[in-house]
Amino acid sequence: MKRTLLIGKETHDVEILRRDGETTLSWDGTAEAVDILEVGSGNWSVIMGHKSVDVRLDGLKHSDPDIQGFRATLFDATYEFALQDPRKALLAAASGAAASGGPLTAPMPGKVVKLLVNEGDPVSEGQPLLIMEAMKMQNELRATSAGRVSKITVQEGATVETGGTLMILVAPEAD
Amino acid sequence: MKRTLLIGKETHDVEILRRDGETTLSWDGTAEAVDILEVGSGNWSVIMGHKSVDVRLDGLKHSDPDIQGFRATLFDATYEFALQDPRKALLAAASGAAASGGPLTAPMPGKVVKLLVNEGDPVSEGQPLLIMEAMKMQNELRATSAGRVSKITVQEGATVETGGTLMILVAPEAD
Amino acid sequence: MPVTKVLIANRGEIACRVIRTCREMGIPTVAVYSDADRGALHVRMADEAYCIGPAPARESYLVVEKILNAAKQSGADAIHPGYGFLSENAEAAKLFQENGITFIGPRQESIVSMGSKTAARIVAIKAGCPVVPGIQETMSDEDLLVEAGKIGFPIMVKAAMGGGGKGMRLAKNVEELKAGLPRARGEALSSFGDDSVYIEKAIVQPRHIEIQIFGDQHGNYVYLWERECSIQRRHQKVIEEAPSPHVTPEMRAAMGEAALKVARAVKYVGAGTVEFLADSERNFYFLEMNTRLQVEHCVTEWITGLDLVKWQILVARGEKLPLTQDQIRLNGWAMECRIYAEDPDKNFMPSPGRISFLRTPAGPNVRDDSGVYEGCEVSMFYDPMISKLSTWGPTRLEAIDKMRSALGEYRIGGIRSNVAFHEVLMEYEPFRKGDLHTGLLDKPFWKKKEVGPNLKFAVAAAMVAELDDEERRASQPAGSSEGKLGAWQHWGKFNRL
Amino acid sequence: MPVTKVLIANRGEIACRVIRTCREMGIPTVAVYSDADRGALHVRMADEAYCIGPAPARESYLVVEKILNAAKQSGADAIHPGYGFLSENAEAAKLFQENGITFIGPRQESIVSMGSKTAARIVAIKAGCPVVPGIQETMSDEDLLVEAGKIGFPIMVKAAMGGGGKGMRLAKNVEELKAGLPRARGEALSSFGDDSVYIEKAIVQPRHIEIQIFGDQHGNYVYLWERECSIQRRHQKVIEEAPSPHVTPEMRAAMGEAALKVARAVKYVGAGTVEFLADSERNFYFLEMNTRLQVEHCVTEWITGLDLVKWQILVARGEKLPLTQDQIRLNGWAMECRIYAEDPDKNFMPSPGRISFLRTPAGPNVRDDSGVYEGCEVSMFYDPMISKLSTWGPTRLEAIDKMRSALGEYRIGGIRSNVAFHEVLMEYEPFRKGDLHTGLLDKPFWKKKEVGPNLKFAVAAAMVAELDDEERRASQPAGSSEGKLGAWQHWGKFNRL
Repeated sequence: MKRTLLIGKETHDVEILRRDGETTLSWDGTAEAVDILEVGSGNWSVIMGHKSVDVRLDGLKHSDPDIQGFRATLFDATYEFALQDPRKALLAAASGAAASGGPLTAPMPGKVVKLLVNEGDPVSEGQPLLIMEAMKMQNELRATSAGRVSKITVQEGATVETGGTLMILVAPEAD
Repeated sequence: MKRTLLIGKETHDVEILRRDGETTLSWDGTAEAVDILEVGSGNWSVIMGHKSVDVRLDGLKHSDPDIQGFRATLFDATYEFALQDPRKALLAAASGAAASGGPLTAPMPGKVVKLLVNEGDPVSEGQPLLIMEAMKMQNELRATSAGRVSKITVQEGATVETGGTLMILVAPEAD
Repeated sequence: MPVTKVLIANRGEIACRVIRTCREMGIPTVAVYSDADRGALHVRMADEAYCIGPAPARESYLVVEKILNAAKQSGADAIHPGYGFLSENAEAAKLFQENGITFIGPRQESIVSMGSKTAARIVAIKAGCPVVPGIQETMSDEDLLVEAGKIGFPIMVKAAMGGGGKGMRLAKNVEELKAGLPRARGEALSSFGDDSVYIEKAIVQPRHIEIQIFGDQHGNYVYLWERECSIQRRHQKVIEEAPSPHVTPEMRAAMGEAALKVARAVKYVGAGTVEFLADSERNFYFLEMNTRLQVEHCVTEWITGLDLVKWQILVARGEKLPLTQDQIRLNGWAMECRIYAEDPDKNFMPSPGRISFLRTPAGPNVRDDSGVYEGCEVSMFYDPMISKLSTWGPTRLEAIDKMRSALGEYRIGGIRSNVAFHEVLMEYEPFRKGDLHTGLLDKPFWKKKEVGPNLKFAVAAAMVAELDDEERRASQPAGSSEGKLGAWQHWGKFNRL
Repeated sequence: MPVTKVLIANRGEIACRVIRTCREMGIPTVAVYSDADRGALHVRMADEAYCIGPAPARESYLVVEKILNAAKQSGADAIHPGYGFLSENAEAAKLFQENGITFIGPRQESIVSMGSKTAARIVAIKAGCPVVPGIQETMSDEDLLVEAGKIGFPIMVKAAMGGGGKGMRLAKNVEELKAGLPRARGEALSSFGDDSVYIEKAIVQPRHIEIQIFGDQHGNYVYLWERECSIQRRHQKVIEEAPSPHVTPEMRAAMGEAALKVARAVKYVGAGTVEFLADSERNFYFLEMNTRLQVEHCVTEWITGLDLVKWQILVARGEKLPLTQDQIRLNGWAMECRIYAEDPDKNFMPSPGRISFLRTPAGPNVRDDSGVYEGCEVSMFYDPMISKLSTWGPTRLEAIDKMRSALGEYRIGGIRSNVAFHEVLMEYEPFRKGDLHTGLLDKPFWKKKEVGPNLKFAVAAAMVAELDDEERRASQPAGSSEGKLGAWQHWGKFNRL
């Protein structure tokens, strides 16, 4: 099975082969035998070259449904990465780059306490857009890039679920 | 749902009713509302009359397949009991009492270190029958009632699995 | 006053903490719970449980009459308020006492004196305890802006009825003060039901150091040394330790005596904390007094070997303090990390949800005080703190290394947590050196580790998980959900198609 | 001698225990494992792992060459033997040292002197330490019967190379001695590879009290007070505590000095335990010396605040003992319960199998040292001890009440354990009073609680579980295994039909 590993801004070609009870991991073409055991749902004991690492895997939703995200908790660190089927990546590339801008969605369930922008407002990167309250804390949601508020879909006081659309942003060049 | 509760030498008639989101437990005819929540596979939070008890349930194999055994771990104690469908109990009773005596089976996987009786020997209650070794400890298996050794099905040095037959005992009156 | 059955008017880890001590003392416990908390750990642990209404705290945990009714119905003769909720509500304390129920906390007069942070400043000044320059009362936004000009910036805005950093804002200039006031008032209102705020001069790079005190009904007082809680984020304590690396024996004695002056001034009974700001010259200023058990009491328990909840119960029963000042030990060093359901990679956004997997650290000198369990829901209605991990060592660095190792053992699935953030902090040189101040975390030092020597191992596991998944699906008829589904149920939401 | 990478030549909880201290000290660890232990906790926790052969210990953990090869291959420059296995194998210690690998344990000469229990008696006598009357050497069954007659019954049979109660038998008369000798030899052979036994006069209602000692390479010695381990079953320690309720300050000093006499006589380096039997008049007799870390070292760690594994590593590195005798603290009281996979209702028969559910106690002053995890297999090949639960309190009764409460929180599914047995013990009046002796458990006091006030709650849960099960089956087509199967998988073996 081949996958493209996406981590931060890096990508790697990874491949896993299981044959006659032996498992081999190939990393950018370099193959290594791996002794891997699922020691509980989502928990893995991985031994490679006698190095032993205990891995807790949790799935992460990726904005692209063809990409599977993972959070891996190890003793020394927590890593987040994603795996993409290289065939599907080719298809996605062929269909053109994704449109910039997009919806601002609620990262958690909570209440919209205050809207800090109006429809039509231009916004700069990092500008606070609205304040949500959850778990007794008020949290500012900020713009991740410069653009313009095309539509606001919630009112102050509204309760929203995780992933609920709060407003639609468009990239500056879309104006 | 009706069941006969078997605990030690006692039996009780118990019934559980679930209707309109309300659950009622009836114990020998006395009914009481019960608020019960599964807080994890096999783990239950039970509130009755505002008393709160956290119950860990593990299933136990009963020699009669129509009886479901349970071990319940609570904060204050551990209970073992069994539930029997009263209809099946009637059927069982109609088919006559079980034969006395029976096989002596291995209570754990291990090695037969020494046989202490021979085929044909009469045995008294509590008499050691053989020594098994498991987990670095030697354990004596004893007769649970008086009888006679009808057949020995293992040899010294043999490795046996849990439930494996070691010897057949017959009740004295069967002689 | 008898304490033969205790109702805990709280939830989460502190309710579980109190239940444990009651159990050991042979005292039955009564839990109260909102509709959202039927399956909460404190309900499972208590001997009795009473539902007190809907999920919002304002309709359940904060409703004094409902708590009182549960106490009466259950026959509880004492109420432990924990921290937050009703713990510093003098009206509640009064009502309980009037109904013959012991409030395991200070006298209502002490709560009133210290409950208003502005009134508390006046008490401290009169008692001869140094305070931070600032105003003595609450006022309108307009008046605050005028007063701020007189005191001089930077200015700290604080909720008059507050605590725990809620409703607190630093303003470096007039503009920030104007912008911060409504938000501080908003948080104050939603957290404490009162939007009064006051202002103080902000100390530059202050250290937050507090003294744990105890008083009994016979006029005896002791202080159980200090805790340093300078590691804060958004004015919320994140890491606490005892003792403080900043405090010398002389400073410790001076702070302890200053704290007892305040305690004596309000005839304090029970567990209380006198909070100070200290500067780099080891000057210290009274900040406020918390008239309750603190979240971070664990580190004091580690270094003294005492059970502070047990002491609270003994004192509430009318017993004398078990030890005198010269019998209190100070032994080694303790660290506490607050484990929050929040995402350090997304500006510490709260992360409520179901805890699909949970393994907590164990072994020598590790203590986990948790309010959750594998399979439970972390509700958006309450505080995101799910647990407190504390460690002990003979020296500060040994306690830190123990903590680093214990954090490495922590595994939480289903929600995000700040465990990895704490791990990085334990390796952060200014922290290890003990050069602490409340702004230490303002400087961005936290960055997700993107690549590292063990990444390959994690990817290998993920690849095999994907391969298993693919083979399973290939071997089954379309639409079937048999096979290893059970073991994979928490993966459900990541199905591709 | 450098200790920069440690191979742990053991498994289970003690391997995990050693790994934790190494981690905190920043020392990488190497695990070894048999085929049966690929998924064991120590393999998951270590930084490196080497397979050393088939499941039987004789073909893996006891094979010195395989351990040595793993050490060489991994570049480990030190080996920690834990307890059991190679920990008291002088040949192994010698071989490691000859290969330039530090053995974290005493010099091989000390192991040899103390390894033969008969030789150890002679050393103790020469050093001026009181011993139990008995023979000085091993002999044939016939000769032992003759000697037994001279010493007088009751007689204790012991494995010459033994420890941990394996191969030990009490004989009240000649018949019992004749019957017990072959069984003792059998156990001795299978546990230690040597069937030599010796005999001693059995002390009536003796108390087992032992002194933890430490020596360094510079001739310094300290004793870390005593532990009482009188609560035994089949000569296996079940509960240990520190200090001992039987020991007065004078007796403590006398025992400590007697223990150091033995330690000095063999120029002891590292952690060791000198075991004594004490009678009701507080006479004490040397029993044997264990030249390794003991299972029950945790209770000593609780009352002294020291990390004995860390001390072992410091001493192995050639450092001096970090403290002198007058700097060693004795603080409060600690209890330890050994949690075994065994069935108290079936004569404590071992209960290997898969741990389908596991929740361990937490909170203040509770320590769980585990070698297992939820989902792991408890193998029939090794010792049935799966964990050690220890608690601390300012007084003995507080430590006991803490333990009772912690045991109540323990939940183990899939296998049987002795947790409920310990719970009953914590409420057993002779135990609570401290009237201990090694025969306390011979008198049957343990009985399964068949009915109790909370039985109804358990039955309610079981009824709803059955009802859910029935409704699920009724709503599904025959042969289908969909639905809640995953959640119910551990119920599979209890299906009726």
